[in-house]
Amino acid sequence: MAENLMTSTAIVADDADRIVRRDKRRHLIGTVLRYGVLVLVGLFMLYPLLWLIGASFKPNAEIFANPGFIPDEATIDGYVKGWQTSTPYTFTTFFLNTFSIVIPKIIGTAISCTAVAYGFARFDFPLKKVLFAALIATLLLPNVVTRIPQYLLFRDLGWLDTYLPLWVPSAFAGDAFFVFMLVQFLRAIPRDMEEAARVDGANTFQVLIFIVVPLLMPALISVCLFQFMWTMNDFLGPLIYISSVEKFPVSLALKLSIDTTEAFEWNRILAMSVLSILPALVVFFLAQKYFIEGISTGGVKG
Amino acid sequence: MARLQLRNLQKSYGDFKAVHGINLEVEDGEFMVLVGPSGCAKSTTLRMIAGLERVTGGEIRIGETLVNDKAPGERGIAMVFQNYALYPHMKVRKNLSFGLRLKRRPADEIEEATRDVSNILEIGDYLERLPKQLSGGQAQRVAVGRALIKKPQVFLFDEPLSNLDAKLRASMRVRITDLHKQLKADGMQSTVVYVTHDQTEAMTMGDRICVMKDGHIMQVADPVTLYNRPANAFVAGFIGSPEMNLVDANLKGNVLSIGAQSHALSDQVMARLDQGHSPELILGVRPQHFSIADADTENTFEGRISHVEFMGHEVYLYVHVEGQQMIVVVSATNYDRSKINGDHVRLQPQPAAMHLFDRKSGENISLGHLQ
Amino acid sequence: MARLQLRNLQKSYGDFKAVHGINLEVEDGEFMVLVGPSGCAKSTTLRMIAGLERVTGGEIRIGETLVNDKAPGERGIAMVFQNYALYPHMKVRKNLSFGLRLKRRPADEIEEATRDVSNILEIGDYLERLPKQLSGGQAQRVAVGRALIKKPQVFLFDEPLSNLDAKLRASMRVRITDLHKQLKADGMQSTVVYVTHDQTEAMTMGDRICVMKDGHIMQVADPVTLYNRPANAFVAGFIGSPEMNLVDANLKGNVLSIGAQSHALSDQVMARLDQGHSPELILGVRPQHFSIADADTENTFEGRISHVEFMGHEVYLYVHVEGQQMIVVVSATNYDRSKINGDHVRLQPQPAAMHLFDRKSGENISLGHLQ
Amino acid sequence: ADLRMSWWGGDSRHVATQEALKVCGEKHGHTINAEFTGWDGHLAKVTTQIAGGTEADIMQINWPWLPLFSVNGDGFADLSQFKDQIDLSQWTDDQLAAGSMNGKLNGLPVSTTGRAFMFNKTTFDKAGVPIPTNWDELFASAKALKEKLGPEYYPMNAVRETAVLLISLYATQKTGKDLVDPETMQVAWSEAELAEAIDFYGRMVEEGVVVSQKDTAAEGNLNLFENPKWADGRIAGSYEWDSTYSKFADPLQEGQVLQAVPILKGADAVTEGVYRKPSMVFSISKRSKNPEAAAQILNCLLNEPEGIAALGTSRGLPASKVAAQALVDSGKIEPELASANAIIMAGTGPTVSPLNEHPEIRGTFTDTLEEYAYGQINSTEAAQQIIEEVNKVLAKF
Amino acid sequence: MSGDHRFLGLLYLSPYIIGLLVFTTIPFVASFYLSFTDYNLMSAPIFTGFDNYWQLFTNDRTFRKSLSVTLFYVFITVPLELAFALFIAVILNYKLKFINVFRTAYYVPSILGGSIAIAVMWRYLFADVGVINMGLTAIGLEPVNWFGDPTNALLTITMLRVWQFGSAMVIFLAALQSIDKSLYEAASIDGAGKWATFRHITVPLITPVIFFNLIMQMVHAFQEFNGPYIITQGGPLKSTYFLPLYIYEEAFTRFDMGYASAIAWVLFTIIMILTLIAFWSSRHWVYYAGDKRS
Ligand SMILES: Nc1ncnc2c1ncn2[C@@H]1O[C@H](COP(=O)(O)OP(=O)(O)OP(=O)(O)O)[C@@H](O)[C@H]1O
Ligand SMILES: Nc1ncnc2c1ncn2[C@@H]1O[C@H](COP(=O)(O)OP(=O)(O)OP(=O)(O)O)[C@@H](O)[C@H]1O
Ligand SMILES: [Mg+2]
Ligand SMILES: [Mg+2]
Repeated sequence: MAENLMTSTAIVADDADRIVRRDKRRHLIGTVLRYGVLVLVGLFMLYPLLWLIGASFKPNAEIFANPGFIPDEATIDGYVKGWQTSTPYTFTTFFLNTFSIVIPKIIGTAISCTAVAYGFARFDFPLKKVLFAALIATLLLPNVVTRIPQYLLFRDLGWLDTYLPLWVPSAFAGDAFFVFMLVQFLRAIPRDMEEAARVDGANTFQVLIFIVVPLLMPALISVCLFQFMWTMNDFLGPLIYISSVEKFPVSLALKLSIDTTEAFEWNRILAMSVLSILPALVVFFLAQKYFIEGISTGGVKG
Repeated sequence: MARLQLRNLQKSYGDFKAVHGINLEVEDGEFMVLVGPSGCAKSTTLRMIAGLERVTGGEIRIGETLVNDKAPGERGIAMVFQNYALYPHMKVRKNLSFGLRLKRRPADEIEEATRDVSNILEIGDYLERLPKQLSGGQAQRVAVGRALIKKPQVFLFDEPLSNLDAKLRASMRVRITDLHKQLKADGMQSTVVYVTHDQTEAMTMGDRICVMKDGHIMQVADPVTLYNRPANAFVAGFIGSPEMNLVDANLKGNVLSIGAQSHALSDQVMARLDQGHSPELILGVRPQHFSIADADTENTFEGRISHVEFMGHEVYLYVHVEGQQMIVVVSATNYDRSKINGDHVRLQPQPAAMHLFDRKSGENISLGHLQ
Repeated sequence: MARLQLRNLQKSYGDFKAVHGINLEVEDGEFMVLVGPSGCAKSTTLRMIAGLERVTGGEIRIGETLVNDKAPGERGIAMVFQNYALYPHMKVRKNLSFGLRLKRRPADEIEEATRDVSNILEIGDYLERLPKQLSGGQAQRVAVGRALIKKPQVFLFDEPLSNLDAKLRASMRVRITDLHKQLKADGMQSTVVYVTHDQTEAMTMGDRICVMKDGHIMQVADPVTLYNRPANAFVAGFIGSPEMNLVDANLKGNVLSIGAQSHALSDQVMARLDQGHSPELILGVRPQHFSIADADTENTFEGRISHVEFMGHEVYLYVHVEGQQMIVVVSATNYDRSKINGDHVRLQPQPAAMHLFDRKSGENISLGHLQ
Repeated sequence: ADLRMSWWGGDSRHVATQEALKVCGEKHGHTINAEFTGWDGHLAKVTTQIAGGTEADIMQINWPWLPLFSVNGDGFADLSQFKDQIDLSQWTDDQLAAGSMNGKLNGLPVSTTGRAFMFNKTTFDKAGVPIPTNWDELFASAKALKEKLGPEYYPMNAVRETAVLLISLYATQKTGKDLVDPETMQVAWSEAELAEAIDFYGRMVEEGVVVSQKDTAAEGNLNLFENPKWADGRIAGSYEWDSTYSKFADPLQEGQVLQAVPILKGADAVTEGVYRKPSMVFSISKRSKNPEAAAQILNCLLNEPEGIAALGTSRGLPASKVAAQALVDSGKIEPELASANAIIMAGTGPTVSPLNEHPEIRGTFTDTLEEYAYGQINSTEAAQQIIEEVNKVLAKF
Repeated sequence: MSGDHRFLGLLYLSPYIIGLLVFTTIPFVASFYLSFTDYNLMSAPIFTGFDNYWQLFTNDRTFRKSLSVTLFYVFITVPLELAFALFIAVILNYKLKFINVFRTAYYVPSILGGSIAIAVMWRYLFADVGVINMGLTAIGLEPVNWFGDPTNALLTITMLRVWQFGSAMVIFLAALQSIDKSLYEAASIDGAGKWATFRHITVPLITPVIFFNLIMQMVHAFQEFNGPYIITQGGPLKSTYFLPLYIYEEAFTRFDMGYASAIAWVLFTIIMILTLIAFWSSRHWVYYAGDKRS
């Protein structure tokens, strides 16, 4: 009897072992598969960046002759010369210029869009539907055709050749995209916490600052991220509104040398492209941890 | 200064009428308990008082001020939510002190208040945790703490203790009433509206109890009155544990018949009866007000035991009488263990504790004119 | 086939050890209740059984299978969550039937099961509502329904009734035990692990009760044993309502002294005492096991009433004895209304119901060798 | 006075022009704010500025833009009014006519450019084939290259614009006329003539002289100078602006030589049909507050030694006689560029109308040609369609 | 919130309302007016009534071709991109080692934006002897003429768009963060596998954001300019000549701003109608946890 029991326990233990091992194996296979797919697709995603970086170290003649990543004879010429530019200014100036557009723009966007989205998502008021429709409508018209009237408007405001046209409209929640995005996120967050804060004596503004903003953080971070990236890349806006070379942002300075009707120095341009992408990459890399640590609105566990 | 008045208060969700014009006055410093079955609109009423739910009709006054259109923060209230609603991104300490910080109280006052409250609620160890790192009961206590810390004019509690264990619940119960009394003694006449579905809480904490059903108020009275003189069958059945036995009965003269069994009412009972009542009644007797009688006793009900629950010092007998179930509580020491499932017993009600209700309206017709 | 075994089960959150290697066997078809104060790791234990929390150490077996690494859905369990965790975007009907639909059961079977469950839980009227349109109690019932509908091998309940009103809670209590019995009768030996902090639930529902404290198991026993023969002061204090009075006492010979008062223990009590116990003890007497004695009775404790709670058919007296508080329950009918706050009373404990615990270890030293 | 000047270009042009503005500004006592960008978007920028009345005083304007901005000649200041400031005698009448709209001198040609044939000498040498001097030799060389070196070798390249210009070249050589007849404002070629030219292009594709449109597209519409096939000599020739010689010569692999040759033609050609035009003009805004000052600066840039020296060849070989002479004298001109330019300047042919490069006309031409190349229509239909559409546009002028 | 003043919401909207009045309305109305004029940018616009629209609908082959390829493009790109972005976002939401690196890597294509590198790259990838075709040949398939064939060229542009799924992905990632973890627990106990959880819990709970991405991707696809502009220039045979390209060329190379405005307003109307349909349908499939209880 006792013997029986022993063996059966042994069998059970054996079983357990096997199951544990099987589960471990499955786990391993799953992990390998996951990483495999991630790396493979990731390479496809990264190919252009890698090529770009590689090419920026190639001498001009090699850039198009050799589609590989690794330069045959690496040179940092592109960076050195590119940084100097053909203007009296170096890229330092252009980067500083870019930041003096990006920073007010991001701050303005974050503040105004959050407030407006909060207004749309949490309040009832007259004309709400009309205003929301107007918001969406501004997204839908191709801006090619509003460019000239807008230019005339800013001309009359005396804002030409300043950075104002580039960021002031954003500071007035001009980027409907972001407002709409935050509205959608906000509507997905339950109101309980806000109600508790109201009872705690917070007015709607305090609720916004202390409750809504923290809960909205992952979305807000993406808004800032997008605004950063898109402003860094924006070429047409500065092209039209900024005439003085000393006020050029990086995006414009980058294309300064590209005259397709003439020969130009590819490696300088590529080198500067790499540098212009760098801030965006770094910012994204740093910001995305907030997506992991993002505050779950799930609240309390049981 | 913190009398709370509800006048013809109404609330509809679309077509669904959740609150049907209720009237309630809570005196300054009074501890009012709202009880009622699930879904009877206790929370809805409380949320309207808090200003979280728009009023469909009627008035809410705190002090003498009409607050219908005031923001929650301006009503001088604090509230404990049924589902906690802790701020998920703040540590417990910040959750507690948020209200005070909004009022820009000095740091040391906040510090002290936080310490006091966390001592009272035994959450001092969790001050640096996030809500998601708390157990259900711990979270609930933090929610209570968040209200206590503010010492408001009117406290609103929505089942604040439902997730605490018995021991803690008992001590919290005493603490909340003590706190209330202390505030009262300090001249800060804090009014309390307390929603619960717990008998014990309702009976022990409330100065008065408001029993609700389907968005109507059934009775408002102090605990003793409510227990001894329920205004209708609903209240009678709702208050008391185990619940009062309510069985259909017919009255002819002084003979009360339940199914095939009949029972002569004593003169004492007959004297209490309203005039002109219908013969179709409901008899109500609390489980504690039966005694188990010998086979030859008169005026008893005979039934069969279907289920026995052992409750420590008491035993609950579930007895089938003429197809209707009654519960009888007997002391464990008196309990004759030979009485088990299937046995027949005779139940003798105490005449003084018999209630009779009109079967249609549910009105209690046996209150007499004593009051 | 659904015996549940926990072997040296452990759980740490970072440095914080929530569960300290517990061992527990729940027999096939058994109804096991976990009780304990808030934060004692009841939920954590349950969540490990469910597979929602990774085990830090030890084993969980369901049937004979080691399930440590199995997905929750593969363990043959169903669970009711403390905070409901209803799917907010699904109507009640879909919430209920989600598990069955995942298993691709035929539509009419799902339809029928939903109807059955919603009848049992009285939620038929809300089938087309979203969770946020439900009251707290309604939501809780849906959560229970979602588990019931699956008829799993092991049911896990995390305080499923804590948000229900007394009446509904009582009927749900009976329904869940009935359901359990019925399943058992049908040969589907459903094992249940039920977390609660409600005395009544624990005592009436559990085949056995497991009392926990700070991640340790204090005692596992059936309700009667637990009530009558608590293994230690913690269990004694935890089980029973109002809680057992536990007062510090010293024993010299057969003379028990509490502060300045002394009390000679009867031989019957002395006979039960373990050998070689320390003189520093805790005396435990349940509130129901006192009687109020006349002034000239011997071997009583004298004290002053500090607070009186009227509880319907019972009255709770809070009595200060030598600076320690005791609660005494007297029947409302026996209660002499002249005894009010400030009055002095003499309390006489029933010798058979006296417990003595070691003050250091908390062990019950008065169990004798009867068992 | 305070002036502004805007232009597009690459690095060397930016450096040179800024320097020139500095010296000229100092010389005449003006300060000139330089506003320059790359090529991309410059048209949109200038357009917006002109629409908003905020354009610079001096503008570098692409020659084909003249009819866009100034149909009636009143889009820019009429430079003939500034005879006192500008020495117009440095340009030929032809050149001035090319810078005029509706008889008003809207822009001063900065340089003259034209399409020239360039061949990769190395490839031809490797195959032992002589560099072609007429169409027949070109066709013959295609066969020879493929035989000697492999089927992926082509002696010529023709996509989009280049294809259009090759067809135009053939038609002009055949008829002696430019696409636009300035008298009637109609297409000068008959349908048959144009169809024949298109067929000529068709034959080039068929016989492997040039890569077909579809195959070029398949390669990803690479610019020729980005194309590895050009870099390693598999495409061994093209028909490009003389001024872009370096752009095409630079990417070639070490040791390969690119050589510009006189314009190819057929036996029955009535003219060389050189496609020659001002590459760009300098214009003065009609809204300029100081047009005289602007004119002084213009003259300095184009005709005065300081400006000439500073600008050098950053905009190709100057059209201004004195400038051209000065640069030749100072030996600043690269020999290859000089020889390519010499071929263009020596070439004969009818005057080229700026309307050739009117976006709608060029667009119609390329689109129709694409349909032809994809076999959707035949050469007659294509010719018919082109003439019809182009006439429609010409009717507006 | 209830109890607050009726106009309080407008206070929060005030920046937007000011911006709308000052910066948006005028250009908007102006472009609408211009669509009824003949405006060559140099001289004042001349009012011509419905001429532009008449011309557009009766007599413009290019418009018809352009409209049809645009619609085709939108209808294949949007679902593809959304599905891809969501799929990757879910994978990248796992707590894996180095996940930061992967997230960044997957976002890279979006950072590159309209940069020249993209044009160059894309040509390398899809060229007749490019990486993709090499891959196809390696697994024994025929190489494809990606840019030369009209249909394929459209697909290639589509792939370029889908490849830049980063911004949609980031938005999905942010949304995934806000899902209550206990719902996943409940689902796992209900026996839901990965797919069922995704299908029945994840997707419904992020419908507000799916909806948002749907609208935005649709709008963006309708306004696609960069891809065809830098890679195919609208060709071959106008197979990638989307309306925005047409509008741009009308406005800035043919200088017919009136006509460009008319096309833009037609495009606007089309997107508007589709957006309205989407909003209307959203009532049936989008779940907002934060909306009022009724
Ligand atoms: N948004 C809503 N839409 C429709 N009905 C609702 C809504 N909110 C609540 N109800 C209904 O109103 C009634 C009252 O709900 P309430 O939450 O006040 O009940 P309660 O008394 O607090 O119940 P419990 O004790 O279960 O918490 C219930 O029937 C509930 O279903
Ligand atoms: N994620 C976590 N991180 C740190 N500590 C935790 C975490 N989750 C739970 N705890 C702690 O573990 C202990 C056990 O928690 P558990 O939720 O199991 O308690 P419980 O017995 O269910 O209590 P209650 O009756 O209040 O629900 C508590 O002290 C709790 O604070
Ligand atoms: Mg409620
Ligand atoms: Mg718990």
